[in-house]
This record gives sequence, C-alpha cells and structure tokens, in this order.
Amino acid sequence: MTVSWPTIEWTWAPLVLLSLAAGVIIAGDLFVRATRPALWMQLGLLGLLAAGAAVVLQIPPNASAFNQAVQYDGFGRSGVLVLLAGGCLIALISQRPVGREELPAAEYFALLLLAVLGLVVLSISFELMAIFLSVEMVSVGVYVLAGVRRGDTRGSEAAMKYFVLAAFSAGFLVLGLAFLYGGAEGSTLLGRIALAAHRPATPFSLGCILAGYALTLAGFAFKLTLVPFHLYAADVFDGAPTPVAAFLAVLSKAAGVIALIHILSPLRVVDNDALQSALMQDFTGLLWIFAALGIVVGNAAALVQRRIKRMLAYSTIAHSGYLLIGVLVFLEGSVRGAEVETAILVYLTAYVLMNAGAFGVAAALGPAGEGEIEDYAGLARRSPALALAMTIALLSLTGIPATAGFVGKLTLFARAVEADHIALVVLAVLGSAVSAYYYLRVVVYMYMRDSAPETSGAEADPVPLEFGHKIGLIFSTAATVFFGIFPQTLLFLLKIL
Amino acid sequence: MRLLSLQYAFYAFLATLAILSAAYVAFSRKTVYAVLALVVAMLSLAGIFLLIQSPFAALIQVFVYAGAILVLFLYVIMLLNPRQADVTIRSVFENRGPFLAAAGVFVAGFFFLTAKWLLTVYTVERFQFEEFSLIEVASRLLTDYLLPFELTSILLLMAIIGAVLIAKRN
Amino acid sequence: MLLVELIKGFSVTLRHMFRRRVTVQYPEQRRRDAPIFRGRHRLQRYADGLERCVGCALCASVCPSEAIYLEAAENDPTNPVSPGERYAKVYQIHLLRCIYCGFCEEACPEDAIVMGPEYELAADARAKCVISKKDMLTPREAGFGDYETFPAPRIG
Amino acid sequence: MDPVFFPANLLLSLVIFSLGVMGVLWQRNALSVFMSIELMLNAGNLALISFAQRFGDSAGAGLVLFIMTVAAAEAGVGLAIFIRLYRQRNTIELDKAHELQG
Amino acid sequence: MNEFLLDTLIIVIKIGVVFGLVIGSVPVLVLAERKVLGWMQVRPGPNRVGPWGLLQTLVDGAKVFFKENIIPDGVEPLTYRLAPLLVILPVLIAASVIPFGPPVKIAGREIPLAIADFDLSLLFFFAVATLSVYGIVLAGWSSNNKWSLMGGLRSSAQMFSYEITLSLSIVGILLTSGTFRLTAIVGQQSGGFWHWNVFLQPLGFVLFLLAAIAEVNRTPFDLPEAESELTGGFHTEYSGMRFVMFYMSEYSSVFVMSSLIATLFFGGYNPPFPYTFGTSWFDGAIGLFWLLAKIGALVFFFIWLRGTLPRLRYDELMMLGWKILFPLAFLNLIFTAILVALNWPGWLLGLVGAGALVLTDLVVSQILWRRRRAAG
Repeated sequence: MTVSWPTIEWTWAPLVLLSLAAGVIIAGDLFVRATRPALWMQLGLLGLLAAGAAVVLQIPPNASAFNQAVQYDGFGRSGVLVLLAGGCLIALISQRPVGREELPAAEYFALLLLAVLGLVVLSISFELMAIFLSVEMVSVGVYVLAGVRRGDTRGSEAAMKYFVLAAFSAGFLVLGLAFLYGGAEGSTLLGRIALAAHRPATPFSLGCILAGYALTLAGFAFKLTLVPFHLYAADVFDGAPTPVAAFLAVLSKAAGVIALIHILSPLRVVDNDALQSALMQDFTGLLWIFAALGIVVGNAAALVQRRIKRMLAYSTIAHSGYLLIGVLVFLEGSVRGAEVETAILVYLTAYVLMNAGAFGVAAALGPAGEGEIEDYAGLARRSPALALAMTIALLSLTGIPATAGFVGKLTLFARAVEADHIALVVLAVLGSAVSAYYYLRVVVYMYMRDSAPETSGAEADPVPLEFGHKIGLIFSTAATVFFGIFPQTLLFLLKIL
Repeated sequence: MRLLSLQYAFYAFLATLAILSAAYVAFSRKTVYAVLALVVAMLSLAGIFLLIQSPFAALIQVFVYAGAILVLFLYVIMLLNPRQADVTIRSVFENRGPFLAAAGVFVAGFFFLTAKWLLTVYTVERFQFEEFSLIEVASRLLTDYLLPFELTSILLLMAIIGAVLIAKRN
Repeated sequence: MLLVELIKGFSVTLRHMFRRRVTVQYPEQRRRDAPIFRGRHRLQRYADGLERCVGCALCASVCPSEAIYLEAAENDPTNPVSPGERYAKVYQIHLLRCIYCGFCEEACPEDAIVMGPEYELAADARAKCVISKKDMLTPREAGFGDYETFPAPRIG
Repeated sequence: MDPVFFPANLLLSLVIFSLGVMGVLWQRNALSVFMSIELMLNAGNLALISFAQRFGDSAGAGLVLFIMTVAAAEAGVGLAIFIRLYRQRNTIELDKAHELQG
Repeated sequence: MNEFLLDTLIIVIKIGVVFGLVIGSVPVLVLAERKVLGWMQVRPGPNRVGPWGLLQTLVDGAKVFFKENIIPDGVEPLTYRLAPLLVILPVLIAASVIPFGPPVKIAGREIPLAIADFDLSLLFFFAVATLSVYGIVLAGWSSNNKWSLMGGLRSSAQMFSYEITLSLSIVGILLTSGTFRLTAIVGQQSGGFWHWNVFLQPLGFVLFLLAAIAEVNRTPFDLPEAESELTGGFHTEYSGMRFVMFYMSEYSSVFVMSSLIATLFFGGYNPPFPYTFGTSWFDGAIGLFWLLAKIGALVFFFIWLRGTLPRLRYDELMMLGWKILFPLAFLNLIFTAILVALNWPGWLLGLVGAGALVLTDLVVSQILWRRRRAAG
C-alpha cells in the first residue's frame, strides 16, 4: 500500500496557524497552573495576526487549492482579513469580561480561535461540505461560548436557544446540501453547481438545485438573523457574554454574508438566458422580501427595547437587511460583481469596527453596561473616553456622515440605486432615520442624564480598563472615524492587502 | 424478477416503518419511547441504504447513530429523570406570536413546492450502478474532501472542549 | 510495575486452582464439631430418670424472643416426673424465633435446659420447627446422657 | 440499485424531513425537539446517499460520515447544555425557559 | 431453481451450526465458570448432579424455566418485556459474521464457513453488537427500581466510553491487513502462529481485550450488575425465563466476543502450525476445532480474570477508559499508521507495540505509585 502525502500548500497556512494557536492555548493550559487570561489572549492575538500575515504575504489573490474547493478570490480574501481583524478586536474586548468574571480563559480563547477558523473557512470555501462543517464549527463555538458563564442561568438559556435553532437550521442546510449535490450530479463543488445551474443536464437536476438553494437559504436565514428567522437573536445576545454576542452579531454575520454570496454566485445571471433569469427572479424576489422585512422589523423592534444588548440585537437584524440589499444586487448581475463585492466589503468593515466599539464599551462597563439603557445615564461624567467611544460607534451605526458606517451605507445604497432598487433604498434610508432615535437615545442618556443618586457613590469612579481592552476600543473607534473621513484609504487598503 | 419484487416489498416495509417511527418521534410525548422509535427509524433507514447498495453508509448509520448518539440521548434522558420528562403537548412557539406561524406556513408551502418540482421533472430512467469499495471512498475523503475531513477533527475537538466546559461542575 | 503485579495476582489464582480442595462433602463427610459448639436445646434428666425441669418457667420469662412455651402441672406423688412439686407438662420451643442466646440455660435453677450440639435444623414446614418435650428430653434409657451421643433431632 | 428506489427515496427523505420540522415546531421538550432535528439530519443523509448512488459518486458514503460527525458533535454539546440547564432550572421544557423574554 | 434451494439449505445449515454453537455454549460456559471459579477458590464447584456435576446447569435451566414470570408493579410493561430480547438478539446476529472454518469444497462448490461473508463484516459485527446496550438500559429503566436504573445508566456510560477504545484498537489490524472482511483477516494469519495478529499488534490486542471485557460487562468491569452495590443492577427485577435470557446473553456474548478476539488476534480457525489434510471437509472440521480451542482458552482467561480481580470503582472505570485506554489506542493507531506507511516489517511493528505496552505500564504504575504515596 503506497501512501501519497498531500503537498503542503500556503492556502492552508491561515487555517493551520489558527488551529495551532488554539492547540497551544489548550495544551498550555494543562501546564500552567494559574489562569492567565492575558497570556491566552496574547497567544490568540498572535495566532490571528499570524494568519492575517500569511494571507497578506503568502497567498496571492485568486489562489486556489483542492480542485477549486478552496479559493481566495478577491472578495473572500479581503473578507478573511476583515474577519481576522474582527477576531482580534473581539479577543481584545473579551479580556475584561474573561478576567473579571473568571471565565475559563484558555478554553474561551481556544474556542474563539477555532470559531474564527470556522469563519475563515466559511469565506474561502467553495465546497458545500466544508461550508456546512464550518457553519457548524461556528455554531458549536458560539453556543459553548454563550453558556460559558458558570452558574448563569441566562447564559445557559441563551446557549440552549441558540443550540436548538442552530441545529434546526443545520437540518435545513443538510437537506439543501444534499439537493445541491444531487443537482450537480454528484459534486459538492460550487463550480460544478454553477455549471449545472446554467446548463442543467435535465430539468430534474435544475429542480434539485432550486430546491437545494431554497433549503440552504432557509438554513442561512437563521445564521443571518433574517426575518422571520430572527426570533432567537435578541434572547441569545442578551444572555450571552457581551464579546460572544459581538462575535455572533458581527463576525458570524459577516462570514455568513460572504458565504451566501459565494453559494448564491452560481445563480448569478451572467448570460441573458431566459429560463435562467426567470428562475432567478424567484430568488431575488425572496431576497427582496427578506431585506425589506429585516429593515422594517429590525428597526421597529429596536425602538421599543429597554435593554442595550437587545437593542443592538435588533439593530443587527436591520443591518443584515441592509447587507441583503447588497447580496440581492450582486445576484441580479446588473451591476458589475466586483463593485458590489467591494461595496459589501466596505460595509462589512465598517460594521465590524463600529459594532466592536459598541459591544466593547458594553463589555468594558461589565454588568452595568449589559443591562438597561438607563444604566448608561451619566457615563459621560464618569468615564468620558468610554462615552465618546460609544457615541462614535452609535453614530456610525446610525450612518451619520464622517463615520465609517456612513461610507458603508453610501457605497452599498449607491450600488442598489444603480441596480434600480429605489424602493428598497428608500426603505433603508427611512430605516436609518428611524434608527437614529434608538441609537441616539443612548447618547442622550450618557451625556444629558445624571446617574441615579444611589449608584453615583461607588460607581462614580472612572471604569478601570485592561490595556488590551483599551487598545481594542481605541483602534475600533479611531478606525471608524478615520475611514469615515478618508474612505479612499479603506478602498486602497482593500485593494493592496 | 421475483427477487426484485421481494426488494420492493422490503423497501415498502422499511419505508413505512421509517415514516411511522419518525411520526412517533415528532409527535410523541414519551421521550424514552421516542428514542426507541428514533432507533427504529435509523435502523430502517440503514436497511434502505443496504437496499440501494450502500452497505458502508448503512453500517455507519447503525454504528454511529444507533450505537453511539442515541445511546447518549437515552443516557441523558435517564439522567434527567425520565418520568418527569413526559410532558403535555403544546407547541414551542405557541406563545411566540404570529411570526413563527408564518414561518411554519412558509416551511410547509416550501415542502409542497419542492416535492412538486421534483416529482414533475423526474423521469424514471435506467442508470449504471456500481458499489464502491471502502478504499475508494476513503481515498476520495483524503483527497477531494481533505478540507472537510480535517474540519471534522477540529469540530470534534471543539465539541469535546465545549461539552466538558459546559457540563462540569466547578 | 503494574504488569508484573498483575501477573503475580493471576499466578496466585492459577496456583490455587491445583491445590487440594478444602471442601467437606457435607452429608457424606462430616467434620467434628468444636466441643464448645452450642446448638439446639435439650432437657436433662437425673441419673434416676427423673426430669430435672420443675416447670418454674424462668426460662420462658427470660427468653428475649419469647420462643419458649411452658405449661406446668402438679406432680403425682406416687409417680413423680420430676423431683420437685411440679413438672413441665408442655414444653415447646419455637426454633424459628429462638436466637440461641443461651439465656434459658443460664436462668435455669435446676440445670434442666442446656444447649446441645445439634445444628441440622432445616425443615420443610413451619410447624415442624416447633419442638416439644419429647424432641428435647434425653431418653430415659440414655440415663444422664452424654453430650456427644445425644440422638439427632427429629425435625423435618 | 433499482431506478424506482431513487424517487421513492427522495420522497421518503422529504417526508421524514417535514416530519422532523413539524416535530421541532410541535414538541416543547428540548430533548424531543433535538430528536426531531436528528430526523431532519437523517432525511438529509438519505437524500445524499440516494443522489450519490444515482450519480455514481464514490464519495457519497464519506459525505454521510461528515454529517454524522456533525450530528455527534452537536449531540455532545447540546446534551451537555440540556444537563446544565436541567441542573439550574429542573426543567428542560422550552416554554419554561423564559427568563430572557423581555 | 435447484441451485437456489441448495443455497438456502446451506445457509440454513450454517445458521443452525452457529446458533447451536452459541446457544449451546451457554450451559457449558456457565458450568465452566462455576467449576473454574470453584477450583480457584479451593473448592470443587458443582458436583452433585450428574457425573462431576456436569448436568448442573441443565437442571438449573429447567428449574428457572418453570419459575413464575413476575412482572412487578409500576414497570413499563412494553419495554420490560422487550428488554431481554433486545439484549440477546444483537449477540446472535453479530455471531453470524464469525468465520468458523476455512472455506469447504463439497461437491464442487466452495462454501465459506461463515453465515455472512462480505466486505464489511467486521464493521457489521460492531454495529450490531453495540445495539445490545439498549436492552440493558431499557431493562434498567423500565424496572421502576432505582438500582436497576443506575445499572442501566452505568451500562450506557460504560458502553460509549469503551466503544471508542474497542473500535480504535482494531484500526491497527485494519491498517496491517487492509480489509474489513473477517475471512480475509483470518486468511492473512494462516501459516503458523507467528503470523497471528497478536504478535503484530500486542498493544492493540491488550486494549481490545480490556475494552471487550468492558463491552460484555464482565468482571472487573461488571458495574451494570454489581451485585454488591446495586443488588444485581439492571436485572434485579427480572425472574424466570426473562432472567435466563439476560444470563444467556451474558454468556453467549462472552462466547461471541471470544470468538471475535480469536478471529482477529489469534488466527481464527488457523492451526498454530501449518498443515493440511487435503480433504476439504476434514480441514473445515479441524478449523472449527482450533477455533473452539482458542475460544476455550479465551473463555478460561475471562473466568480467570473474574477469579482474580475485584470490581473497579465507577470513577476508576471511567478514568481507565478515557485517560489510559483511549489515548493508548490512539497512539497505537498513529504508530501503526506510520510504520505501515514506511513499510516496516511486521516483527518490528510487534516489537514497537510491545515496547509501547511496557513503557505505558511503567508510566502508569509510576503515576499510580506517586498518587498513592501522595494520598499517604
């Protein structure tokens, strides 16, 4: 029996580096007696940065491996960088909660790294099985991390809710995968599926592909918290530790959008095949409805929330509605694909940065920052820096000019206008206007209300912060502002990296 | 020809068994019996795998699902005081407003459509069939599907860490 | 080393397999009891054949499990059963209740009741476990009776 | 494989899948819900194997193995979550887990 | 048509032989166990009924057969009745893949001496054999008795802890032999005892043996029934014929598991020294004899073990399974894979395995010794 060794490829490097870092953390925990959250976080950061460096330095755009199963196309490659940067930010803002609440630090950061690994695979994989498995990796990571607080019933409950719904959506994904596999006549490669979608061998295989796509979309709708598959989001965000909620809100959604673009790309109308475009219309219609529902329901529900994390949860539902506009435009193919992809990337970058800021401040405040919005009263006096960071993040989430959020929305909506989705854009702008109310309410509380008299004594001191947490907040805030003022730098960075 | 009709009879039997036991799993209140029904469903699906000449999948189905996963289920059910776990029927989402009802309708309609699509476009045709050797399967797993294969190891690692982390008392 | 110790343990059991069996094939073979062994009760006689028991019922009152039933009767002076005024007309011991504590033996002022060497007390009916005077009394012809040669009980 | 089995398998898989979906919506005991989800995964397996045999893809059985791995991983973590929740609350009924509804 | 009937007849005969062997082994095994345990405890064992007590188990069986089948209050009636069946059926089905002799040529047709001989027979064995745990768990659960329930719980926990080792430890054999087919694995071990897998996979053999003992719930891993703690565990509430079925399943699974061990590691029906009589059916009979002899030796080992070692505590059982056996099985798999890939000769493989065995033994005893000293 002869064994042929697989050739070592640089395309593996980020994956290997991430899992290596996670392995070192887990193994290290066995040998280090005391819990060392800072050490594990630094190791995790090292892994993330090394993976990022490997992507930037060693993997050229459009590198591919495994018979096109793994492709670093421009979109996915930049997406990986955004995700890794987001992973760094979340690792940084995890430091305070993990340290203060004495969470099992090594396991926490190892699982975070592995979940990020799942995200990376999700955004570079062009093979359904790997996509499915990486979705599962993210899910497993998230529901363990959501329930990581010992003795916290809210955390356990969040974990269970997310678990049940993630497993439910996995069921859809599996059947969808099976049908896509059947439609491509026995292949899980997206390339083959695209071939089958455009030149179906039989009407039957086209039917399989359509059924498969519908099921896969249903499965992804859970991950992207699309209405009406969004109901778990607020509960899970509220119950999970704040950095985990940030991971779920930001990174898994970003990777989900990237993967969705990849998965749906076979359906993209490239030639004006009549049959083709007729079939695509169903899907674009479905996406239209998802986007519109997301914007309306997300913003409406966020208005009435009293708890900060629930508000942020519904706001992310609205944001996934905005993102879906981009997916829809991409799918229709009337605008050049690369431009839409760039717009989505810009939006995702802004989204990662501003949400990392908002969740980071909430995490920094600890229990006081994770509860009611009223608890933010008087924050500007206690800790002006945190209040400023929160303000900038929220302004950016609203889409006020001179922030990254504005740039993201502008580029995205511009593409939508190009593709004649005026109605959706109007809806989205209206939604953003409404969102100003609930975002700015927090700002109002921070700057214009005094904290309740009984809490002013002990909590009037400025919030102490770990160095790493500070770095994370400073970086995300500064980048939000910087990219808002100089949007060209962001485009430039996306191009050269 | 006689052998073939025997196969049809087997298939019909197994499929009926699978559907009935699946229905029991979906609607029964008694969790222990539901696990048993699930075992029956898995075994009959394994039988169907055998009928369509995929013995490896069939055996793995029995080994992994019936032999390991469902034993775990049974274990947990017994650990959690099984007689209390038998509860009255009420929908999970009953008090969750109309959205999930809409989702249910969406799902149901979707299945209807899918079945319709598939059945209208499918035409019965003869096709070549070969039973694959295990070595062939394995070599595909380690070449074309190497990435997912490696991912499963990481996934299992995560599951182990996670299960220990969640279930252990201080 | 664990393996060595395991092998040691296994060799012990293996060696024992070929040892001479220590089992006594009971009904056919019997071991000599210890002389000190105390089993079922017996009632003693004087050398002249009179029963020692005078029916005072101290044994019955001292019995912790109330296993002894005793009915006394006046002696016929012409033909006395016991040297005292009275004798035990009915003397029954419920062996399923008896705990063989020997208090009766201690309490007896006449040394009439003693614990004997008998131990084969199995029976196939409860009623058979209630023994009476004629089961316990040393036969007249045996005279004073020898502890070792007392006849086997009539149980079962 | 007889060609008749193929559409029958697809139908069977759809039926079992929808039974699973209905079970998830219907049951309120978390374990029963999870079992219904297992039904859904199995329906996927069945479809996958049928397609693999239909189109002569040798990797079919291997793909099923992946899905089973996922099911095993989820079962491990999920049941751990259930046990923990049961310890904290003494119930695993989904409706009773409502501290978070606000 | 004639052909079809003949095939059916052959299969029926084979089924009869194998099931007869498995079921017939039960009274023999019970008697052997009582006798050998007796000898080890320096007593003769049963010797009343028949010459040397040979008929003891038959008499016992007859007695139990006529006993009342009690169904206690509060049991789950369906599962209570089903459980004994569920315990014994998988064992019988699993036995169908064990080759009990070399292929026999009779009247020009070659007949493999196994009920079922197909590519994945080993996997089939494991897939089916694992199902017997349902019977035990359900028996424990449906009895409405907390000790029984604990027995059932322990059984399931023990099952999936040792299952992993059980299946991982044979992967070494799969790597060296390159097939799942039991007849092929046996065939590769022909030609003298030095070809047996036990010399190729010493570590794998030890691991498999330990896991197999746990799998059939024998001492020192008989925690599900643990009479001293659980008053009999899962079968406490059973009586009469149903109890006999649990008993039968225990002994027949010992027999079947021994036959699998003999097949995998001791050359199955192959004689220890290569010879052949040329007459096909006679070779078949000799093969059966050798297989039975090996099974007998293994069964003796099982009994010997019971006579020697006390039962493990539950946490010790889990520790052994997860912290020692599982990593070792993994290690075995890895070095076997590497050596097979490097094409090293078999004896070297065996040497490395034996070395690893001794090494882990040293390490483990060192750790245990330290722990004991630390505990004082």
